[in-house]
Amino acid sequence: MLESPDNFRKDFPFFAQNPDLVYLDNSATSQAPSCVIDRLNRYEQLQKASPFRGLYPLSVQATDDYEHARNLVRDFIHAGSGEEIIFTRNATESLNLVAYCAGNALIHAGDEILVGITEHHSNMIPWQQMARRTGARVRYLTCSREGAFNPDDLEQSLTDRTRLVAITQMSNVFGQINDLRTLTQIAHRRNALVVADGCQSVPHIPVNVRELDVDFLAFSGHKMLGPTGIGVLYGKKDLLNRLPPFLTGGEMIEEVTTEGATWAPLPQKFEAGTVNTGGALALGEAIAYYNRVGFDAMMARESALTRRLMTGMADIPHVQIIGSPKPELHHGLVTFTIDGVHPHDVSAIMADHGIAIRAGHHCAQPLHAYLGLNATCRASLMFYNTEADVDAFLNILSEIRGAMGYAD
Amino acid sequence: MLESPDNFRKDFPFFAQNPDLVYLDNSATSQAPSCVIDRLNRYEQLQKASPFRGLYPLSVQATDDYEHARNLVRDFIHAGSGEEIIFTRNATESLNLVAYCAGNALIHAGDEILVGITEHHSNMIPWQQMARRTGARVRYLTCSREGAFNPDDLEQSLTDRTRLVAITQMSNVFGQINDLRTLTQIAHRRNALVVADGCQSVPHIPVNVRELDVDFLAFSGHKMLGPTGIGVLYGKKDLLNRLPPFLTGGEMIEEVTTEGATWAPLPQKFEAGTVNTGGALALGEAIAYYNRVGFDAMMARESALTRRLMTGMADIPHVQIIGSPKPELHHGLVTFTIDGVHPHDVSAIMADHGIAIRAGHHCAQPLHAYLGLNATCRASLMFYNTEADVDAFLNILSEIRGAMGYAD
Amino acid sequence: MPIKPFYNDILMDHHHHPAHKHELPDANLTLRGVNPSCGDQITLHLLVNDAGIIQDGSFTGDGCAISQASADIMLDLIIGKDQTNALHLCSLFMKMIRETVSDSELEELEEAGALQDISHMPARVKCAVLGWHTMEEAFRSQPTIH
Amino acid sequence: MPIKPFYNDILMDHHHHPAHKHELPDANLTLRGVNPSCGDQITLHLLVNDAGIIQDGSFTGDGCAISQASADIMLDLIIGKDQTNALHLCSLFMKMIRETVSDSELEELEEAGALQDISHMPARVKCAVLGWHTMEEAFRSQPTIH
Ligand SMILES: Cc1ncc(COP(=O)(O)O)c(C=O)c1O
Ligand SMILES: Cc1ncc(COP(=O)(O)O)c(C=O)c1O
Repeated sequence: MLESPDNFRKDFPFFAQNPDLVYLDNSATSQAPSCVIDRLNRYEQLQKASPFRGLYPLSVQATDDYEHARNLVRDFIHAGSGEEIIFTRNATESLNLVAYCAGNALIHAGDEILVGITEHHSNMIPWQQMARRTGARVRYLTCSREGAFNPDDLEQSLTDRTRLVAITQMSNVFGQINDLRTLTQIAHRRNALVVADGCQSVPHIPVNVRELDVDFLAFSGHKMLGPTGIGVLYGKKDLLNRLPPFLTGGEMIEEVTTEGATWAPLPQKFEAGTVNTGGALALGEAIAYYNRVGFDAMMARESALTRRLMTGMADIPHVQIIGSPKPELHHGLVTFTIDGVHPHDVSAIMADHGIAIRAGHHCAQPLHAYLGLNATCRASLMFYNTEADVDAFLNILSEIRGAMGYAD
Repeated sequence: MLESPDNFRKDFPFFAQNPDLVYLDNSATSQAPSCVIDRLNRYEQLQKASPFRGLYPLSVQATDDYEHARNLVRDFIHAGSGEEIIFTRNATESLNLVAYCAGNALIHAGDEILVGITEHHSNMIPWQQMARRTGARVRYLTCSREGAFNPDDLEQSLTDRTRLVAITQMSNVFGQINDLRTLTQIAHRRNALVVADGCQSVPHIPVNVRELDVDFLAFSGHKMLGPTGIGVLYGKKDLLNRLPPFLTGGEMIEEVTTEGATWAPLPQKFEAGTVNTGGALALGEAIAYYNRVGFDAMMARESALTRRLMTGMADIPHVQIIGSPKPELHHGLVTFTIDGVHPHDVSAIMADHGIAIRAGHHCAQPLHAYLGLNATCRASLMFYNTEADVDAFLNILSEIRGAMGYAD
Repeated sequence: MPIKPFYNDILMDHHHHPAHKHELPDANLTLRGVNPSCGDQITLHLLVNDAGIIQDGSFTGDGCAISQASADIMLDLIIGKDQTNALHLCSLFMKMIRETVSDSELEELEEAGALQDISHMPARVKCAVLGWHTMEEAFRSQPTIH
Repeated sequence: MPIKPFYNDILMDHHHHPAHKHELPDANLTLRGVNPSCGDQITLHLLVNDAGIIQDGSFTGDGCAISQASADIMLDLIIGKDQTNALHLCSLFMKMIRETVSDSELEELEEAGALQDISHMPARVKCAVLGWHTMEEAFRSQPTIH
């Protein structure tokens, strides 16, 4: 079913509410369709009860609904079991969970952790901190100027001490999809685990964790049509079982005495305290929306829009694209600079004309340093954007040097 | 302004939606008024943008609204500064944050942590785990059978090695308010920090952290008219500044290189990744609702209902109240057993008649062991409950032994 | 107006007069099971001979009417049977609770059929299966008895 | 249709032709300031004599038009003044950005008044104050210069 963009947009009250806004900051956070909000509401307003512990119907219902949402996530990324799906607050927490727990169980002094130079701070600082706690060492895997990882580079960067590779499936600066399957095969051959950051990929392409064979995958609900406050950690069951728990307290126990505690089985072991039921149910509904529309239709829209965007940008003098010049490698995410104009000024001028883009280091400061850049601009699309959005952006983009006092 | 209960109830669509339900599990989670849901909706559906990083108006607005919510929390508990208010996922995370971070910075091998025997698992297991990591030792502060802590007992339990006392302001089994101010004075005289669990107190009584002088206070939004997925950690500024960060990644940094990172100032230092803006705004609105209705009116309702409840219970044979027999010491929370009937059966029979109460160990298994109980029932009220709710509960309560085959 | 008895006669009877709730000093297979959602716990004591026949059995611990009655009924059923047979009954019981069973299967379960309704009370499923699950685990953890 | 210049002439001029953006080898007070929301950074170099007079100053680093122009304008203002005077101007500037200033105060700020509109652009406040804040910190961290 190929829906027209108008059909998509009517599902998102955001656009009717903000008719003069051109929202091109989707990589930061996406908008939510009304079905997602309705689900959030229905639980928080009409069906609120704590799951797991109550014996009354409303609590049983909350438990069932929560586990149903977990199963929707499981199927969306093709995990083998709901036990492999942990609800967290956001991808940052998911990655910290692995870094804190692996730091006791899997990584020891002298071990090496290989981190992509492309990584978002949330998939870099947790490893730096973990290395500090354990006496392990962080090394970096560099990429080409276009953002690609060379499998041979990985091969050569892995040593007998490398225990873990932390790498993104899609960089939030380049928009390029890494061939995680190949990279994971190489890492596994050398007995290194792979922690993948799916924040930017999961919202835009079908992801199959069993095919990729990654050991962990983290992503955030708010970037994939869900509300703020809910994220996911996928982990292979045997690995999650080997990890100690992260947060401890209510709901994640089997038995507690003054001496210590034993833990509940997966996935509860990693979900301490009252869970974000509303967030999980809403994320489940976001996935149901993805399933209804289908990635085919969404990706067709995103690639048409990306092509229009990048073709237009190529025609504007003094605009420099970061990463590949090929639209099909960008998945709606285009990072750029304008000669002589600081990204902050670009984004302020855009904002002044109702266009929301991002400027700064996009939480990837080491990548910017590696590229010799201090800051960049980023426009990021989603299937619900329109040709008019792209054209409005291009129109202002072509005026920016002028607005900053340049003659050409 | 003393509103009638009908006035309260019309603010809560939950009750119109569930006309046959008597909801007496408010200590587990409370219902949310429509203004809270509206605020959540408005952000998630119409104003969604990531705070902090965007230069466009919607992002600036989200930042302002998020900080406004923080200030509402600050004023609600009378903290000195917004820098002392950290938004977390729930109280469990708040307590884990302190336990993880203090475990590096403030507590060392050989130190002692004194934990109330009354504590919820979320204010007990994190300390057991931290003790394991650091080589510190957990000891317990016992209470009377009515749930009261004796200041002399605290005095005697503190040693020169005690660095921290973890104690609840209101037990979720006894409903009694501990005199935290006195206990904190004693602990501070011996140079021990106080981590208070405010989960049950903050929703029911005015709390002033500066008067209590506790060093940390944790509580959850979902128990105080807010949605699931948002919690709070209050910490004294100088202590929070001395702690290392907990979760690391986006938004909580000053500068990042491949070598390491420096941290943003408070409170951002402790809020890694995209924040739960919707949850924070909704919690802010819940507090605004508290402020509009006022604790005087709420507490008057709760104490009238508690009196009716406990007077009725005292008249039913074979019902045993846990804790004080005095209604004024229960703050709407009454834990009980029925001779010869297991709490699970009590709660199942209640559920069968549309009454939602809790049965089990209420995440306080060590307290139950200390009291020689395996499980108990708990009915918990909020100002929006009615006399009819209480009477329906009492009516079924008096029938339970009969339904379980007892002649009397 | 008094409310009607909450459980059927068979459950009430086993709950109030459990035949097998006692210690079993000569047990050679003992396992503790807990229901983490409420902290209820049961310890199952079995005396299994070299041929794998359950010669005697009992349970101790604390739990609701359903978990206690279910354990008592189970022991009625399995004492005198061999391990294989007991595990077969256990899988039938799980099937009855989680899905449905045929009439002939229901007949095999004898009094345990009194727990059929539990499939409509999802919150109580863990109670009903606690004893059975513990037996399963006990046999799995120690497949050969000496 | 071309859009109009985004910043006023004074800002544009200082942005495109900063008088003080260069190294200052004989500086005796140097501090780096960062704007964590975008990673922009400025390093302020000052030469302060024993009497506390700022004899010379410059800045290096990378930042948006506002942060760069603001730093350049600040240096125009404070070079030749003493520390106390510079801090006074700094507090006036912060007041202008965060609240309002009187006409006479605005006059004291000379060209820095061109940044008055920033108070309506909350996202840019950190840019506008970066240089000023760095100067404040520099003086605070090293109150006496040798
Ligand atoms: C006293 C007490 N402390 C801590 C908690 C944990 O709160 P949460 O589950 O929201 O993290 C609760 C509620 O479950 C509680 O009642
Ligand atoms: C690639 C990547 N990784 C991690 C994150 C962190 O996600 P969150 O802030 O939702 O935890 C983001 C988004 O900010 C991202 O783009």
